[in-house]
Amino acid sequence: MMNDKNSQKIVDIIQNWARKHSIWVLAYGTGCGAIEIPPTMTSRYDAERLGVRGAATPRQADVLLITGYLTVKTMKRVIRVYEQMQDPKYVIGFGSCTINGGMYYDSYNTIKVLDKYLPVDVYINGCMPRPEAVLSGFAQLQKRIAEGRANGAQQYKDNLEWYRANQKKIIPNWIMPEYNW
Amino acid sequence: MEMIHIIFLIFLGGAVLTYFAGKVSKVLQDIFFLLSVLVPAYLFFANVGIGKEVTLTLGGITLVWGVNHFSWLFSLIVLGLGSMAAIYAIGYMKGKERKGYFYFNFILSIMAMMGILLSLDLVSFFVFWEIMTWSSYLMTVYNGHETQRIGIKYFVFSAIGAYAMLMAIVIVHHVAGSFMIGSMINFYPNMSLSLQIWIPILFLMAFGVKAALMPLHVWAPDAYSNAPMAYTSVFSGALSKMGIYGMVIVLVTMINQIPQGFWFREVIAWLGGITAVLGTLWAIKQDDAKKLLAYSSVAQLGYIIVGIAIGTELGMLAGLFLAVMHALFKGTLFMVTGAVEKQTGTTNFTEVTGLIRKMPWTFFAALFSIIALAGIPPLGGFVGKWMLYEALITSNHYLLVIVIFFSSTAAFLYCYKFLFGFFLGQEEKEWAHVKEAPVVMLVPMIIMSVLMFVLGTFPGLILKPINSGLVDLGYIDTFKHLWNTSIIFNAWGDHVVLQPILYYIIAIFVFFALFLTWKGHKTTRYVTTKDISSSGEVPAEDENLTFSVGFMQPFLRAVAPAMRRQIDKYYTGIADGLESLFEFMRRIYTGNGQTYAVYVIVFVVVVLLFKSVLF
Amino acid sequence: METVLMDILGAVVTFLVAFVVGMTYGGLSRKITARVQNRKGPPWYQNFIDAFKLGFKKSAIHHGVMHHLGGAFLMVSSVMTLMIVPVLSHNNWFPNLNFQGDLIFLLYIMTFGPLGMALGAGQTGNPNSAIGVTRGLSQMVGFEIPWVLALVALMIQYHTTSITGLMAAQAHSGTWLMFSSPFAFIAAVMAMLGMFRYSPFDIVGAPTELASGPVSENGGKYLFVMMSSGSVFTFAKLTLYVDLFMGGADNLLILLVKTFALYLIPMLYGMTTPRYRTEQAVRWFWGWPSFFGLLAILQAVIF
Amino acid sequence: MVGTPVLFIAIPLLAAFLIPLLGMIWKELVRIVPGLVLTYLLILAINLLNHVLVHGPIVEVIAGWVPPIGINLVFSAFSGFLVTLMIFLGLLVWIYSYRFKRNVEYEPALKYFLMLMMLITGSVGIVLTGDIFNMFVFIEITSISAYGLTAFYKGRNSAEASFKYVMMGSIASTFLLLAIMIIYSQLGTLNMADIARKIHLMNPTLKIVSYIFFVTALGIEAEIFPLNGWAPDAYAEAPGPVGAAFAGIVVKAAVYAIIRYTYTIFDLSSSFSFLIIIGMITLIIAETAAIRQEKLKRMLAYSSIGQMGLVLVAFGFGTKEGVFAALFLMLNHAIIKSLLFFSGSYLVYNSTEKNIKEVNGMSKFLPVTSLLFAIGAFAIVGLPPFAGFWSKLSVLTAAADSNMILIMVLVLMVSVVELVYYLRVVNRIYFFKKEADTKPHKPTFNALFVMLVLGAIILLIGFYPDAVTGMLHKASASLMDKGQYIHNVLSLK
Repeated sequence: MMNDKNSQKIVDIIQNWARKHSIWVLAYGTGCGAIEIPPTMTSRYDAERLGVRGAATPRQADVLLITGYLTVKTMKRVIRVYEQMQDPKYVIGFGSCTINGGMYYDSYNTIKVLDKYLPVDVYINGCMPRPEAVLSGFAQLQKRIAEGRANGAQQYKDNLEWYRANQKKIIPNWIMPEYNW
Repeated sequence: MEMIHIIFLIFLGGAVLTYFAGKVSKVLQDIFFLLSVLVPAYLFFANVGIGKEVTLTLGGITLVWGVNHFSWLFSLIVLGLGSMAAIYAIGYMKGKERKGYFYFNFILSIMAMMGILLSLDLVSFFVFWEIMTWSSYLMTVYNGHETQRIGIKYFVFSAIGAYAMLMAIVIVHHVAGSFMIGSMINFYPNMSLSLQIWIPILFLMAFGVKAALMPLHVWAPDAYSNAPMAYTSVFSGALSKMGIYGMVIVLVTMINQIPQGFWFREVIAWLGGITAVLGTLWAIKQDDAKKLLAYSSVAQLGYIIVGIAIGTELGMLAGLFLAVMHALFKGTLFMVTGAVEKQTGTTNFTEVTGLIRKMPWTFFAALFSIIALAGIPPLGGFVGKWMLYEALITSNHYLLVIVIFFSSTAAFLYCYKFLFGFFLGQEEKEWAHVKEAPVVMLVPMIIMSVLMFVLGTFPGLILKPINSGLVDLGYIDTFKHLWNTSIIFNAWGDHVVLQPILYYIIAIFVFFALFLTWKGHKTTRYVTTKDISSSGEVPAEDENLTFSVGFMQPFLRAVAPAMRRQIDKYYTGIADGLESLFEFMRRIYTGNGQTYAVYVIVFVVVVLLFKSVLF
Repeated sequence: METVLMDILGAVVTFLVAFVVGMTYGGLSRKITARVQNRKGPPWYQNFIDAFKLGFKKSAIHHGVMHHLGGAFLMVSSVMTLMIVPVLSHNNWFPNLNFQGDLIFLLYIMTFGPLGMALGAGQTGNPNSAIGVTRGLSQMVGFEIPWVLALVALMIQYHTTSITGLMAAQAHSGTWLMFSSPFAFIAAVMAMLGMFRYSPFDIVGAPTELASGPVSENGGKYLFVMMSSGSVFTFAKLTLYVDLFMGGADNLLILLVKTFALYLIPMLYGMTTPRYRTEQAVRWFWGWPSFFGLLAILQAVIF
Repeated sequence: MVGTPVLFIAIPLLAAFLIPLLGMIWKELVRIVPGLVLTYLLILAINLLNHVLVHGPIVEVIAGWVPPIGINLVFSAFSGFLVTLMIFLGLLVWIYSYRFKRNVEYEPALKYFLMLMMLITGSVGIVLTGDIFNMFVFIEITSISAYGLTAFYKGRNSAEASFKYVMMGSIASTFLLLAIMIIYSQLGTLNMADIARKIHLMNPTLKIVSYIFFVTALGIEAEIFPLNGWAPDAYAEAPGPVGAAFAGIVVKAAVYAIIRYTYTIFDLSSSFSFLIIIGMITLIIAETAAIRQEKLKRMLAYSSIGQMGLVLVAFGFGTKEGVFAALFLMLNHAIIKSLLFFSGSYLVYNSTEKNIKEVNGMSKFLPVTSLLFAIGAFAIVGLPPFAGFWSKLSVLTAAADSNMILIMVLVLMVSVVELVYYLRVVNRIYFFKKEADTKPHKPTFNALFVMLVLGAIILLIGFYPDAVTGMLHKASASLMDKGQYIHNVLSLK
């Protein structure tokens, strides 16, 4: 018989393998980047061969895909959607806007650094990133999952107060339910 | 003094006493009410032997009352459901006005139904029939002003039916020389052909009205939905069965004796089928629980009528079993509606939502009855539906079985609508204060739910009495060696064995319920219905996202052509036409003395002119 | 005790077979769809991965007890169907409940699950779920008509309402019912299109319009149970069709060939047709499929 | 032997003339004396009826002139039953109006009771007499007092109603006299039994003509369509108890006369079907006209007319069952319609229009009166277990036994119409909100007592019809036995 630790390890490997090959994406079409999602999914690039597939609601999704710049107005919804997703869950920041604001770096109305508000696991660089870049981003996420390093959700839980403080700075009327995972 | 007389005296005295006890004390009134329903029920089942007959002579007419297996079965429905509804009514009527009125009519209705079942002669049958009609009519108009049209509609239809029956009764008395039901049946083969056809038609008019057979059903939805719910459970569950009871007697004992009987039964079966379809479609459209259940009652009665009209052993068993089941589940459902009405003050699906966590026991009862209504195993409704289909298929009613199947599949839509409308959906702040119904209302509902469950696996418990009743009516003993309490057979020998099915269902359900609940696997947790994934938006406290207006609209669009015409409209047209005719009649009396004098002269002249014709 | 253990063994083995076959068929369908669309597509075992991933999700939420048990209701329906339907002919498989129920029972037990599931979906309070449920139930009323017409035609032709009886009739006459009662077969297959909810009858769970409808609030192991139930149900239904119309199967391989051949029909039909609105779908079922059903009854009555 | 039939005429007539004189002594005597008289007569009538039921009819000769020359009174089971019923109703009307008129001055009260006594005298006389000219006199007495009672309120409307009644009544007298003349010219006798014995000697055409004239004249009093134009107005404008007296006493007497002519005197075989035809027409027209009425008493009047039509239909069957049914109907109608008039007049007591609308929501204010009205309505429609059911059942049984299916169908259809308009009123009483600002008037003690007695009788007959059926059977047998009647009258020495 294996001891608990070893068996846990094996279970982890199997689980991570399954998670890695089945990525259900909730594409939050916030910005212009959403236009890159259809080519990624359809015949030419066919993300489904990697196990990537669209999910209809946050309850079913594994990955929150923030496609492009995020305005203050949509921020609240994005946070809500993220919090409604089931563990384990990952966030992919898509395009330069999510990294540093990109071409909206001096806009009064957009989020510059997504990582301050949501725990981003993988960034996809570019403005716009082409479908090849998106696929590579997914591949990167898969790699991190397999290695067990895609633990953004844990990070969010651990540093919830910090995230909350940042979020509340942006959103003036905070009426969201408490995050109680 | 015979026991049957004592029972009726208790009913009658109890009704009057209960009415006046209200002037003394409310509690005393409740106690009297319960006693005057439960004591006769006990006395009947404990002391009245099957086959017993007692007589009473009134106005030169011998009234004979007695019990046979067949009427015993219906007595079971009436007194069983009546007792349950009586207990329920104590809770339901608490704090309502006109309690004495309600109790009085309730007891009289029960008495009248028992009277109908026990009558062996046509006069007392008719007397009790009319008492039943007016006591239920008084219940229909219990809610006052707005219901008066509805009440009159009900009473007019009942009266037309009852008078048709009265006509048949006196004709039978004329030709057979006796008011006894038995002698009517014995004499039937000797009647002339036109009487052989007309007598059953006249009787069926009366029974068809009570059993809400299309096209005589238009009173039913309104009347059912406007009576107090505690009574409607009896109204729909038991009172409508009186029509079935009469129909069985007419169809089996009379019509089967003549060659034209086949067409009779076909026509009635088809009418029953159409009733079922129309009732179902209109039920789907309703937004009010009472109306929905009322139309659903019409549809369910349609199934029962189909079962008894096709007239094979299996069909009769199916029809009568469904009658028992319908009493159980529709009684419970009306009780559920009453409980919701009492706790929230409304029965409209667009207003009430999400009561499941507030009224869990009521939901439990509603769930069981809905499953039974939909005919889904392992509850009792399935057994009835199964036998009905098998009876239809094995007796070569290929198209009728499709009609019935369509209606009972479409019934899922309103079944779901009922459960969803009241209990599921978002939990609203407006209904946060709602409490579970009082225990006295819950107990009857739960008892009946459990009964439905038991009958689903052991239908033989009730099929045996039904079988004895059918044997009394002259059927061969269907309860052959193969049948036992939990196996049902069709005419081709195919069967369903209910007991292992129940075990499998329970095993599978429990296994997966455990799997879903088992914390060791992965955790699940409860979140409120406000926490739903609606595009990341957080619904406000008083915001109701429940989908309840225009429910089932796609389906209704698909069947819209069938629902374009309402039979009710035709009747209203006839009634309006008659009213104008009456207005014309009224104008004959002009109020002018000269005209009247002219009338006299005209009368004399006309009579003199035509005296050779007249004299 | 021995028989009870045998029963449990039979049920478990049948369930596992059905689960594996159903999941594989699901994966194959995705693969074939991808190939038709000139994609590479996921591997054939993709559905297993998806299911296990859902099972491995660390958490899941529910909105109350009916929602919590919705999956269990669904499972009762699909597993009971599986238990009633004879997997292989000539007693080559565990008997399960093959001789305890008949076709009418089957028709009703098949609706048990969707209704229980609908209750669960209703309790979520998500309007999309309720809308999806109404669409699903409406479509069910639609396809039940040709389906029942076909079944009634079979029943009256062979004077039996049990599946084993119909299988015996085919074995006796030597021809498959799909040849001896072709109209019934056509009607039943057309009804099957609705049963499998592939396009054009997939408005029930329209992903973008309704956020997947009835299942929109289900994630994690709830979705896992529902997915497994769907796979089992797929297998059970296909087996039923094979038993009824294609003379059953003597061993698993023949069964797989026959069921897969049948399974291709709704799959391929779906690829070529756009989605119907609910009332269009309902009317479609009451059009030609029901006409063929009536022809089947006519044939059964005349011959 | 406690008394003789002549007392039924002599005593009330005497009382009627004495009332003004007694009123000079003590005003209250005007109210008390009629009651004493009627009580005595009722006791007498019941005693006589008991005697007659056992021993056969009593025939009394007035002033020693033996029939066929003299006038005779016949107190048979049939006429005795009607006399008892009328006097009983008269007594109830008296009890009811004793305090009903308390706000009425001395003089109107005097006239009221005087005319009431005259009315009873006349009606009882019609029933008892064995002489057609004597009957004419009694009809005149009845009519004149009825005109007076109709005009009791002295308003414009009541005067108009009374005038119509007078007009129609005079036409009736004319025809009656014509008919009597024809008979006398042909047969030379006025005694009913004698006429009956000799009727076959008459010229057939004249026989028919005289019969038609009789029916026309009596039909006016008996409210047969189309001769009943006066009735709705008279009922509506006369005081409530007078309406009850009309329905229960006057009309019954007129119907009696028609029946006597048809059954005993004339031997026309087709007169029965004639009765059925006019009865059916009356029934249908009256009941259908009733449904659209706006005034309560008018509605009751039409209902009354319709019931009379039904009575004629039942008599028209010409069988023993038919007569039994008709008598049962007359009994029930007298009781129930009186109850309806009594209670109905309190339901619309203080309103000027007496519209049906005014009864809305009265059950809150007048619970007992409303309940009794409802019982009356249910009973007259013929719902079991009230009295009306048994009579309706017997009518239908009689119709079936005469093979008159069409009549049954029509009667039952009309019953549905009747049901509808009574239900509408009952619904208004119980389930509508009171709109009118008129104050409900509490019934006086004696009025309530009368209504309760009538309600109790309705329930008694409903639950135990045997209480009256034995008597009715004997009464109908006595009417059917024409030869016995002739023999009884003419064998007197």
